[in-house]
Amino acid sequence: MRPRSLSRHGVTRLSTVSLAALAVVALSACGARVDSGEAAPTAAESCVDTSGDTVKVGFLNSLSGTMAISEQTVHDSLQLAAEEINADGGVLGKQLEIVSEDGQSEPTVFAEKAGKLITSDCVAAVFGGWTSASRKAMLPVFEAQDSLLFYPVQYEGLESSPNIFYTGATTNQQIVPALDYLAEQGTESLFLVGSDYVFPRTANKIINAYAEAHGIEIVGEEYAPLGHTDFSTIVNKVKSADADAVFNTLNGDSNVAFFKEYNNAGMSADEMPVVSVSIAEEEIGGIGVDNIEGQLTAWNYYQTVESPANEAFVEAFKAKYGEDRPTSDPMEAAYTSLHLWKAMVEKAESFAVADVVAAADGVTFDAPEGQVVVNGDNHHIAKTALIGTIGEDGLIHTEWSSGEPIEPDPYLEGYDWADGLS
Amino acid sequence: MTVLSALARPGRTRTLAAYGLAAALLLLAPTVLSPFRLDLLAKFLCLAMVAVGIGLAWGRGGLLTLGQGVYFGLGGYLMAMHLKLADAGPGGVPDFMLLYGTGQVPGWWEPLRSPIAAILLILLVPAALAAALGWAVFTRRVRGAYFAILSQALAAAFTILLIGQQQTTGGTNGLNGFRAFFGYDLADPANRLMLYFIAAAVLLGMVAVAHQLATSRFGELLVAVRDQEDRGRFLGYDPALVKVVAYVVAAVMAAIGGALFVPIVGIISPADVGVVPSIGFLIGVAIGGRATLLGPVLGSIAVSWAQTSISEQFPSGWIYFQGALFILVVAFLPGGLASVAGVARRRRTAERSRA
Amino acid sequence: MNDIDLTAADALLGTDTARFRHDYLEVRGLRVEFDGFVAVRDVDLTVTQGDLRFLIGPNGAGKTTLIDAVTGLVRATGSAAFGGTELLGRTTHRIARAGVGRTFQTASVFEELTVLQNLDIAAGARRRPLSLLRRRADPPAAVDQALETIGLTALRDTPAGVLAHGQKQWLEIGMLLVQDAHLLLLDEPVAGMTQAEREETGQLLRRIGSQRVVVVVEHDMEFLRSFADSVTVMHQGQVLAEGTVNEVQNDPAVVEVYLGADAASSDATTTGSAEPVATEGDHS
Amino acid sequence: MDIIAQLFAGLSLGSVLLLAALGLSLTFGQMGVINMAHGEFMMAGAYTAFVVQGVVGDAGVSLLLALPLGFVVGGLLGLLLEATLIHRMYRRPLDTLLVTWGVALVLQQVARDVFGAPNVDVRAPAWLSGAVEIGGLALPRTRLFILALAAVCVVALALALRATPLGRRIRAVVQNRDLAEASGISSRTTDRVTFFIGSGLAGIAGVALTLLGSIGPTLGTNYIVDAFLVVVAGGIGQVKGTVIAATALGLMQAFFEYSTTASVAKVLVFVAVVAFLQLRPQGLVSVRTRSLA
Repeated sequence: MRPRSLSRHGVTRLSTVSLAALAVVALSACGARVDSGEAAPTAAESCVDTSGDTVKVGFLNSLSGTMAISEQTVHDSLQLAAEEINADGGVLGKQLEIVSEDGQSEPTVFAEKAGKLITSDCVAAVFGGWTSASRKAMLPVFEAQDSLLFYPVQYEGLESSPNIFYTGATTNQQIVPALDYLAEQGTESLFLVGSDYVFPRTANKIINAYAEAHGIEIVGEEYAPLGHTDFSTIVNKVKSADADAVFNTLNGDSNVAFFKEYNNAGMSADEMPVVSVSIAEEEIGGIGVDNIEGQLTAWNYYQTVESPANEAFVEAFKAKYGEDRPTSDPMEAAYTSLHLWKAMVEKAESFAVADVVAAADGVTFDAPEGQVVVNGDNHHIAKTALIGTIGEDGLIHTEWSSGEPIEPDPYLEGYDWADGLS
Repeated sequence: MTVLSALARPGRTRTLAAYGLAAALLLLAPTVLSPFRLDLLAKFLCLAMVAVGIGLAWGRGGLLTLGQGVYFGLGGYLMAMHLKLADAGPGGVPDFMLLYGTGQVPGWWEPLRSPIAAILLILLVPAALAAALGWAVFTRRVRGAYFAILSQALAAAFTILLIGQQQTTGGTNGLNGFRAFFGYDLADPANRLMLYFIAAAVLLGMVAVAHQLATSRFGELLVAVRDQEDRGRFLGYDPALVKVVAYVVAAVMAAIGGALFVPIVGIISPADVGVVPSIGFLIGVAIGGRATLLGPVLGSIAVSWAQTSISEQFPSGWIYFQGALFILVVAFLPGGLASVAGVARRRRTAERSRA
Repeated sequence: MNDIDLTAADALLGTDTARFRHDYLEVRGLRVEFDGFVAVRDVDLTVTQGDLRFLIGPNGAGKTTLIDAVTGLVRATGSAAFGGTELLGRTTHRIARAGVGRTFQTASVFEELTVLQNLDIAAGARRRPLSLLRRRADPPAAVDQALETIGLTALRDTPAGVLAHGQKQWLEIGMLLVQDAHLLLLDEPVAGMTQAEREETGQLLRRIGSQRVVVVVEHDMEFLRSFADSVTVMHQGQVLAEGTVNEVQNDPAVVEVYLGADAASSDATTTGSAEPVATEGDHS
Repeated sequence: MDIIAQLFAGLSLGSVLLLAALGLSLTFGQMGVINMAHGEFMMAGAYTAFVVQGVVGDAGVSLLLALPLGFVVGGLLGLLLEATLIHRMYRRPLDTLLVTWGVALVLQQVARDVFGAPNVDVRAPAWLSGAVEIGGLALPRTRLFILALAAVCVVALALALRATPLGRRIRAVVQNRDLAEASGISSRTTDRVTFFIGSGLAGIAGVALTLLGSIGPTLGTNYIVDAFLVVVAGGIGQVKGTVIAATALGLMQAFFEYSTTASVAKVLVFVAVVAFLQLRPQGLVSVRTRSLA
């Protein structure tokens, strides 16, 4: 070839040709349109292989990035549950084979890895997710592929996907009982502090509606960007608002800065208690017991819960991961989720998603938090609400209990004051 | 064309061959990859589009932009907003607004109902922002590290804004759960294949545009202004204008990448557009060879692939790997892997001419 | 070593009789201040076409600052007009488009681009934006003439960065020629050159000076004696004396403040451009 | 009353930013680019405080010990970075930015692997708990301590730069590397000492931050963008610029946050810095040079 022919327009010409070729291919590859009435081919048939001695399940937690702090603990308790189940003969006689993926604390990665677990690894179910964003990102993937996700963290409600089981609390099992408790204690005014994202904003919307109906005054509502580290202004506002209590939906590192500032500004649990819904046992060490002792939390499980199931769980966990490792609500919910899936599969006598979902209603498990029951309509589970006080031992001690499991109500349909919230 | 000037550009034949090879590989990829892997490749192609723009702005123009996530995000969010509105149907309200918002579509969303307006806005909004910001900083001769830090702060501010406007932007959740792409069902494998081909064609088109810009007089001017800004000024050029053009082109390429990322990946969230992903865009460019034509594309795809496969094996391994890549490649191989090939080639040529 | 080609220079410069003696640089009351320190004060200077003007003075006299002010690099008050156009207050690239070109103490060329590309860019500031998006077909005639003039035709496809020191300075002068600058401000153009190169450069400058307005900042007294038509001496930011080489050399004030230090400053020139690139007024 | 409280909050935030940015501006001036690993040097300082407290036990003694030790740890990390990577790259400032980003990533992961992903706690000494009441205004003692610490660091740094021969050499390099080199000043020793001091200051900042916030692998990233903005707005080469910029940014954030929200305040501060750079592209205090680079 002479250099000339390659010289001036060679690249341009070739690129035109290749672009045209690709454009033709792209158009010829067109599939169904949503508005044409053609039926889109349904999602690929499930590739889950149940012919052998094992069945694959996926664990999808953030093992790197900012959420690794929390999600690693969930991952650990899932591993524990899998080991127990395998030691106990597996599920329907098949040993669990764990495929573990890292969500990297990014919703996009969660969506991608969920797709990988379902379509490449062909897992029978996936366990994991923490942030609302990660769950929202995975939801369409599970619905499109008609697969199952077990999500183990308390969240903001307003959701009930046929392909997700929610084993953490929805709002009427955590936030509403916490408000009931505060109202019982004679709280007349509240200050709301939260991180600037979905859960706190939705929670505070609910709290505002509740407060209005119950004559509680909301004297302030402040949001800090995720990762915010300077709380002097917000604490100044809290202090001068002089509320009866503070409702705290801050997330992660911000809690440390908030409580240090709160204490240093001379405020205490006696003066203005803080009710937190995102601080569990494993975060207390990082905040410093001195800074948070006596403050309140709302969950459905504490390491100090007294039950034979919990004693066994805590003992097994410490034996596997070390004496210094506490157990917490999300860890318990994750542990429970794997056992619940096993119970559903065994009730259905099938690993197929449709069979498992059909069998889910009424499945129970004697969980560390007490017996839990799956609600087949909304895929949540009935849980007992517990208000706890943080003790000087760094653990949380139950102060108040709803007494019996609360039926899940993710859309708060059973509460008059919540009309028009969603 | 004289023999002499042909010799001056020995890269031409190779460029052409590489381009043809890349096109052929992209065309054949669907025959060997599973649908899941093909979707991943399509996603990598979208990220590579950002890299093409960075190659031009940074490699050629010396503009170290640590905020390309902003333009990627603008393109992505505008596309996502359109898809959300289209899914909701005429006059409909996107699902997340019903859950978290007022249940009303805000006025500034409305123009995006029209597919044509959406495409225009995807191109124009990032271009306008880049032009305004570029003009403001470059005419004041803000450059080097100052520009890098400002662009990074822009990315930080952009994510804070996105997260804070949950009712209208989806907050940290971002926007996802799209059913259709301009009427085509996103669940249909044939349509996903179509999206892949669109991404491949757009990327090849961008590479051709970048090639034309880099080899044109503008490309020479860009290098000139990068190395000796004042000399350019004393020759009567306005360096700010030259830089703004490069910055705008890079921004538009990033925006197109973002816009295609949305239907392919099915989600866009603040975590895809902030400070960290913005710097992440640079690593592939640095590894492939920032000043070369195909280097940024290949580097970007390779890094994306490495991220996916390494993190599948060792979660924390990826962070060490990424950190090590930044350190080793940038410190010891500033020309990227392309410069290794270049050195080897020069050595071969030298041997041949000696023989 | 390639040589300067004066015939090509003539072709490039042309003999624009219409302009003859009409172009001149006129500086009036120029003053430059850095944070309270006055680097240049009350400078008046008139340079006409055909008068190859040398600007001398000890380090810190304000010579380079004066050029910086005229080319818009530093802010100044007063007036500096070229061909009837006021330059002060304009941006640098607009001053350049008004026909003002300059060189720097250290040769400032685009090192990654070839010699040809350097000259092509210099020739192109007035190109229409769209034409920039095309690849260069054949370089303009002026570029070929400039290549001949500065003796770099054979090296036209060599990256400028690998040129010898003297060649870079020639390339810079060539760029001013294709830029079609009518006022050339040259900052130490022969620093670091061999004796033979200086001689050739001097001849070229003399040829350019006959068709353009040229101001040369130079320390080398021998070079100055050989080629200067007239000399302006600066000292502490002010014009100390002005006239022919002889007049200036015999000016008692100059002898006192400047030529007394002649020995020291010609030492400096032999080591290249030793004048630091720092602020003249930086006493911090 | 509220205004005074906010004034204090702003000054206090300013002092935190100043501690984070002081060393950064020194290394920025010296190498011409921002060290992205500076935040991780702060993290190293914070973990130093954690380790020291684990060994010593008493919160007061360990804090006072951790300050100099944090300085040394941060400084040594900086020295190592300079000696292995930065010194090859003084002519490629923008590349340095990317290399130090890589270093930051690695250091974060190292911290995660060594100390675990969860945050750790450093107890504040009893004499720093609670607040000082002045006319109905409660000033947290930790905040007062950090204000004082920042002031001490600034004065010490300014004195060292002004009064010692080494300090004068550092200033020369920071203000104009080329000129300093031409005058034979820039020896490897000067570079190393500059980097040691700048990174050491990050270590001190890290120790101080244990009094305010979380101590975890990502501690540095929470502060680094703000610290960058301070340095960019303050300009290179003089402590004065950094002090003024840090105070101004702290006050702006506090007052914007009080009248709007924390998120909006952050965005407004960014807009203010961009607008400010329109007026002074080289920052608040810049040493004018005739250099063309």
